[in-house]
Amino acid sequence: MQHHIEITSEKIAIIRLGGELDHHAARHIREDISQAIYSGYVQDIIWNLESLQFMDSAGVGLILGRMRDLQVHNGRTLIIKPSSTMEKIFQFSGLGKYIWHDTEQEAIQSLGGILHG
Amino acid sequence: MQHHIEITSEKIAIIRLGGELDHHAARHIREDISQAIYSGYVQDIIWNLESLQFMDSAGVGLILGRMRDLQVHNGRTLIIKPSSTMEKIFQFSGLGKYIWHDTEQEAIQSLGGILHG
Amino acid sequence: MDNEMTLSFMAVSDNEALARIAITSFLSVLDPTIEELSEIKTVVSEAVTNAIIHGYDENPNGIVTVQASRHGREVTITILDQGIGIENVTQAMEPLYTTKPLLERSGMGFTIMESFTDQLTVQSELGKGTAVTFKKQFQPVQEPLYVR
Amino acid sequence: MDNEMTLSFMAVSDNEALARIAITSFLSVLDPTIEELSEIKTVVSEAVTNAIIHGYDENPNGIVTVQASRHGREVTITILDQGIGIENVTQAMEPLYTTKPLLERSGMGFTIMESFTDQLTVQSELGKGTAVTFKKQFQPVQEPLYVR
Ligand SMILES: Nc1ncnc2c1ncn2[C@@H]1O[C@H](COP(=O)(O)OP(=O)(O)O)[C@@H](O)[C@H]1O
Ligand SMILES: Nc1ncnc2c1ncn2[C@@H]1O[C@H](COP(=O)(O)OP(=O)(O)O)[C@@H](O)[C@H]1O
Repeated sequence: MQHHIEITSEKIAIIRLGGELDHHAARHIREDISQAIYSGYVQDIIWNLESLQFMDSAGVGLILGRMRDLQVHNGRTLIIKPSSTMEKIFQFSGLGKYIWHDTEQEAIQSLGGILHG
Repeated sequence: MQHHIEITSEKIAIIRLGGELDHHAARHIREDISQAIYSGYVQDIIWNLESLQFMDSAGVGLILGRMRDLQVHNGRTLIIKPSSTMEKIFQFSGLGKYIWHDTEQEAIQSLGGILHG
Repeated sequence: MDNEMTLSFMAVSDNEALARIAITSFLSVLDPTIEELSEIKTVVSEAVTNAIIHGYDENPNGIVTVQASRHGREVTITILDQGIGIENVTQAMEPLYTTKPLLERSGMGFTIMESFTDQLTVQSELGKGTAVTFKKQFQPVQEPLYVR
Repeated sequence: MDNEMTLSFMAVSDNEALARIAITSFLSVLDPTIEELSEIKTVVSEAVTNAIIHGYDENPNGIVTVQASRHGREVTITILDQGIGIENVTQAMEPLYTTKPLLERSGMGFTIMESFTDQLTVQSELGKGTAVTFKKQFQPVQEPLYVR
């Protein structure tokens, strides 16, 4: 699977996931993302799932785990563009309230960040 | 798999194959193609394999079978744009000499047809 | 039975994708909706992952088996392991219950499997292994002309 | 053994695609070239088709089995049936030899299997069935710095 992390000057990490996010893949990307958070450059996270082909409960574990990482500095989490199956999975898991039906830029704005471009 | 048959005014059938051509698929398209030949509207065949993702020896059987159908009126066969694996399969099977490294239009021209467009 | 397949593989996490892809191909003749397909892939992925990480604790010598059969538009899939088994199935099936929080398991596997299938059965015996079976009826491709 | 899978299915021609797709997924960790992958898919397709149409005469109750194992970059694949078997394997392997010309078989299956693999073994017994085993060494993804 592919992941791409972009960090704005307001310490918002935009994590774009692509491919298939299962237990196998989650294990491989967890470290990368945690490191960015612990390095102190990240305050909030926007998960952009637009290019994600598949996700099972490993995705829930990955996002919950990073919410825990963010807790130390009260960081916020937004999930944008999940497929309808992914949305159901998030609903079951109590993550439904973090889903925003918005573009990346609107999500950045709602976190108080500044638009790029 | 997909197939699309276009017949020019010079009775050249251009057969464009897409998807995966195995024994399962060959069985399904054989009838359609044979019918066009026996209806008398087809003299020569150009097999355009550009969009074919996969082919095994069922493709050899399909093309040899239609060459037999064409024999009654000395019809000719050209094969264009096979992948390199397909090209090897045709070479093994003695069909290498029917492969033309040409566009559809050049193949039509070489059979004495008139260019469209 | 219209079609039947059995796929077995070593308990390595690469094979989670193999299981999903085999099921996708097995179901393709039904022309499922994107939603139906992604739900069933999720279910298979949950059960296969559980067999690998819970059943065998990722010991690659463990063998996971996926059996699928299709009768018309009804599909039955069983995922089997001969791993450690589950002591208390009722508890295991509770939302958020997990014995591997350190692996960042969410405890949502069984909840997802139940929600995305028509029927789910879990048979397990400590030290013997676990079998998870589910059934799913796929919707007809064309809507009937008159519905009532 | 780094990975191992066994896939069994009914002798219906839809399953030719299933066998190819499972092998493709099984090999994906090797990052094969397009050429290597399409050749191995062709070989699997030939052997599976033969099991279905020659071994079982398309009787769907026949079961075809595909076994694959990987050790480093060496892959061994066996395709098995418990069908009619082959009386004379040497003759069957001759180019253009086919017992089903009416199905438009070209008789090129075994020639393709031999050409696209490093090693091919055919074991068959009349009335018992046929096992076709082949080995293939996949090329390293990166060329070694010093070759000599
Ligand atoms: N195949 C299995 N073998 C042994 N234990 C299992 C198996 N499947 C599930 N379990 C047990 O059931 C619990 C709940 O499973 P599940 O709801 O899928 O959540 P998760 O996989 O996130 O832990 C697991 O934590 C594990 O203790
Ligand atoms: N699994 C099998 N069971 C029984 N006979 C087989 C099997 N595989 C091959 N054969 C025999 O060997 C012949 C040659 O096979 P092959 O070279 O693949 O050509 P083709 O499939 O086009 O006939 C077949 O026509 C058949 O008689």
